[in-house]
Amino acid sequence: MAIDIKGVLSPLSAIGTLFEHPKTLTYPQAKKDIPVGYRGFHINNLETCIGCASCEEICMNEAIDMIHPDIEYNPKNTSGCVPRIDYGRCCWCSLCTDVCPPSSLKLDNICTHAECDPDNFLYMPKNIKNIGEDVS
Amino acid sequence: MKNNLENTIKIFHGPQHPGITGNMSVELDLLGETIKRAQTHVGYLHRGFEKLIERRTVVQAFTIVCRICVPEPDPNEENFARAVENLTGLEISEKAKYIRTMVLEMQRLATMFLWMGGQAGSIGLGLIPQWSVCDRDYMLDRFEELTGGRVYHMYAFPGGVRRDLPEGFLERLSDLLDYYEKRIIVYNNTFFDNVIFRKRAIGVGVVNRDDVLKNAYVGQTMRGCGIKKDVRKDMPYLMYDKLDFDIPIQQDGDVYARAIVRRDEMLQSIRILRQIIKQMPKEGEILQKIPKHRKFKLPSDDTYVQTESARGAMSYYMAGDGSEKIRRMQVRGPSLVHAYTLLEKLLVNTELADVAMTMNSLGICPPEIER
Amino acid sequence: MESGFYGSSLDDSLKCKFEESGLENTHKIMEKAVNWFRSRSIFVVAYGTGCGAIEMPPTFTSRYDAERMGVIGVATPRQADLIILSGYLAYKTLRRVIRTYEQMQRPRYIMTLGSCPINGGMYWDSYNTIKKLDDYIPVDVAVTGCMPRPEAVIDGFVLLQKRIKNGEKAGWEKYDENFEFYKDNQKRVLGGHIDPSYETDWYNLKSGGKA
Amino acid sequence: MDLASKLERLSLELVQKQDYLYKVTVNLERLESLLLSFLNEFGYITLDSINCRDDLEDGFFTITYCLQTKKRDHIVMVQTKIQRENASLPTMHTIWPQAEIMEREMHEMFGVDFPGHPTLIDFALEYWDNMPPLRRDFDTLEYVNSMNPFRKQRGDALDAKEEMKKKREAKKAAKLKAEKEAQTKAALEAQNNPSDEVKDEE
Repeated sequence: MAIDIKGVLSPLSAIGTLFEHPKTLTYPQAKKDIPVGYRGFHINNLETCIGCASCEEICMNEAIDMIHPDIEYNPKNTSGCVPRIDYGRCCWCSLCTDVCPPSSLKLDNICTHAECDPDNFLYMPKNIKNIGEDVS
Repeated sequence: MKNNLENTIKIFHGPQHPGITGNMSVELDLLGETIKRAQTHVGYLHRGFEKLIERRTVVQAFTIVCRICVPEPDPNEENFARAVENLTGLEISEKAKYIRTMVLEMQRLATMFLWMGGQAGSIGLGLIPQWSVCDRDYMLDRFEELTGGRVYHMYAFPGGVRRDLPEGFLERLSDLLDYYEKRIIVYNNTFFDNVIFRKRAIGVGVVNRDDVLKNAYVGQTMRGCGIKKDVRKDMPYLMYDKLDFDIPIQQDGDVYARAIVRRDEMLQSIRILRQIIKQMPKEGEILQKIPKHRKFKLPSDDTYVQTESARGAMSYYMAGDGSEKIRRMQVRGPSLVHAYTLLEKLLVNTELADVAMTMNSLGICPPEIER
Repeated sequence: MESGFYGSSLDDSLKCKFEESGLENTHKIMEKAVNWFRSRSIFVVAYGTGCGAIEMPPTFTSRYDAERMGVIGVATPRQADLIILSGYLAYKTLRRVIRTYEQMQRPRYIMTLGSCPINGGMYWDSYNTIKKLDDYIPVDVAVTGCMPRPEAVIDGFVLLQKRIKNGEKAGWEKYDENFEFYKDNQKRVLGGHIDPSYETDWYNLKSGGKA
Repeated sequence: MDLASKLERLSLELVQKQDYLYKVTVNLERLESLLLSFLNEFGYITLDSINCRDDLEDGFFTITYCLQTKKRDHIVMVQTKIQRENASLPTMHTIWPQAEIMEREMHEMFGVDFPGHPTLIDFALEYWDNMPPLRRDFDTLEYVNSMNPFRKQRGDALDAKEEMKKKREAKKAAKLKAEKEAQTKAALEAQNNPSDEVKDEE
């Protein structure tokens, strides 16, 4: 029975990686920067939202509800409603942002949300003018 | 056959089992350690995709198709987009074709790394999954930049792709390919040449060469038996007829041969990606202008498209009926035949310990069997 | 149902003994210590019920390395503290999940990934998936996303650890208290084709008694 | 193409659909013999898939067999139509083993019967007692609503179109009111009797 010398010795080359820099991301402490354009959670600029419900119409998951906002919004808003998204339905396909006529609805690169109560996943999009700039 | 089943015990391999390639189960009749009969059970992941797609318009259905196979969503998107383009007669620009080809090859690499983790993990090599899943993650980082999604990209839209390349993307991809080339040498040393893997894999799960063509086995199962067929070469789509690559084959038809074919395909994918990076047009439309963005009307006609995924040919049958909705879309993934016709045959008279390894090497992906 | 020492708190008889000997503070400290240890060693059985199974390998391998936080995967439900249900559940899977969950030792926790177990998700109109998982088994932590990134999964772990450390009421206690409610829901949706509960005396099944 | 002339002898027409895709339509009686001659005479040894489409309006299922040669460089779709009621097809599992599982799936999803098929058992569904789900007259949303409640927190959702209409009407009313008020004011200035006018307005 021939011994496969190469097959025994070559896996030992893995020992060399002991001296490499670790590749682990220490997540809760150090966050990985997520690129601009990542399809994370929704943001909506209430100054330009026209309440047209295009997003509600295109969403195949019926994740979007139009409701009255409790803060000030665009006076030209035709229906007086703004979208609210059910994160028990959303699939982050970003079709709603593609069809938004004034491009007020966008996706941010914040994307983690854990909750104990499954009833708390109705998400009011943050009122943000541009990514990185908070209005409310 | 029935006489053999005397004194056997029944073991359910799955659905909750670390060695199974997804949420499915194999019912095994064991005599000692030897399998006397194997039966596949699926349905744990059935969502009724084909029903859901019938209820949605083309644009809405586009977001759902990538969920059909979780480890590699892009061949599904490509198939869907190409089927809609065939039906409506849309032509896509050269740049969009190049980008789609690039995405498909990137996805192939990412899937291969995940497969390597599963294959090594199934025989107890704990180090390789730690590495290869991490290496796959670097490709997912590139996907994040390009498409905005980590696993589900929803990128290949009928008529092109949804976004243009970000700035400096091709350079970063090129750097990653350099890294991968170095890594594959490391994997070669630690995994493919490893005496443990060779002893476990050589001569196990041998596919009969005569059955391959008739029973519609595809992908590495076919190429591991020495049959040189690849949809990318035989029925070229997108840019594959302008790219230079080989089809790696092996003759033995066992688990090891399939692993070596996969390793060689990774090298070929890197080669294709390098050519794409060189040839990528700078200018060009990425998404064809469709008169009304939300209204795609499919004629009452049908079509059948095939794409080479990382596990073999994946085909879609699509029919329209003159409205915005799709009359019928049927998915035929490579796993359907592999998980039933082939696996039930291959497992007989093998050992219990080889089940996970054989399943991994056939590239079985349960969500695409039952949709 | 007796929770014993392995429940969320030290068991009552032990508490009485401590109180008799005037050591309430020791008891409290011990309880805190147990909760702390428990939160730092979560054994996970990752049941890939859906798409989310694809984000399990990155979470548990070297890139995100959940083992840093004392979270480690195990093979069988009997060794596990936490079951991760990653994604939508078909009816056929729900039967197996209930069985798996009932095999786990107390304390046991459930974490769900993705939007689908919360309110149907993408498959809200599918004829073969569950829409509200917390009707059938108690969910401790739900992580949204489609699929949730490994970061989000780790956030879920952090939240769960916090809950365990604070000694909050966990899902398994709710399951024991409202056992009938959950069983009724399960029977309603699974149409009676359901395994007997795990507490059943399997050897005397025909005489139909509970153990 | 060679195949076209061969099929012409059988008085069948070969239609080219795409670059690598051809289609033959045949009626049910000749299906089995045609598939056999595809396998034995024309060299189409691979059965890639069997697809079924429900044409509810016309009352039949359209079945498509996709065949490939040894070279696998093109696909031929052999298409036939069967009645929706008591649908039945000849089984192909003796010729192509993979047809067994495809037919089992079709039996479950569409209710097509295959006489002589050995394992027409459950494929993906378990304890299913409704109509075969992929038939188009099966309403999945209705089924879901009868089985599974959704979350109730979303009850406050508004119909945006109604709201738009309401807002438009409110705007119109406001405009009218403003006009009328302006008129009243003018009238007020003209006459010196304000209180009666306002009451009339209301």
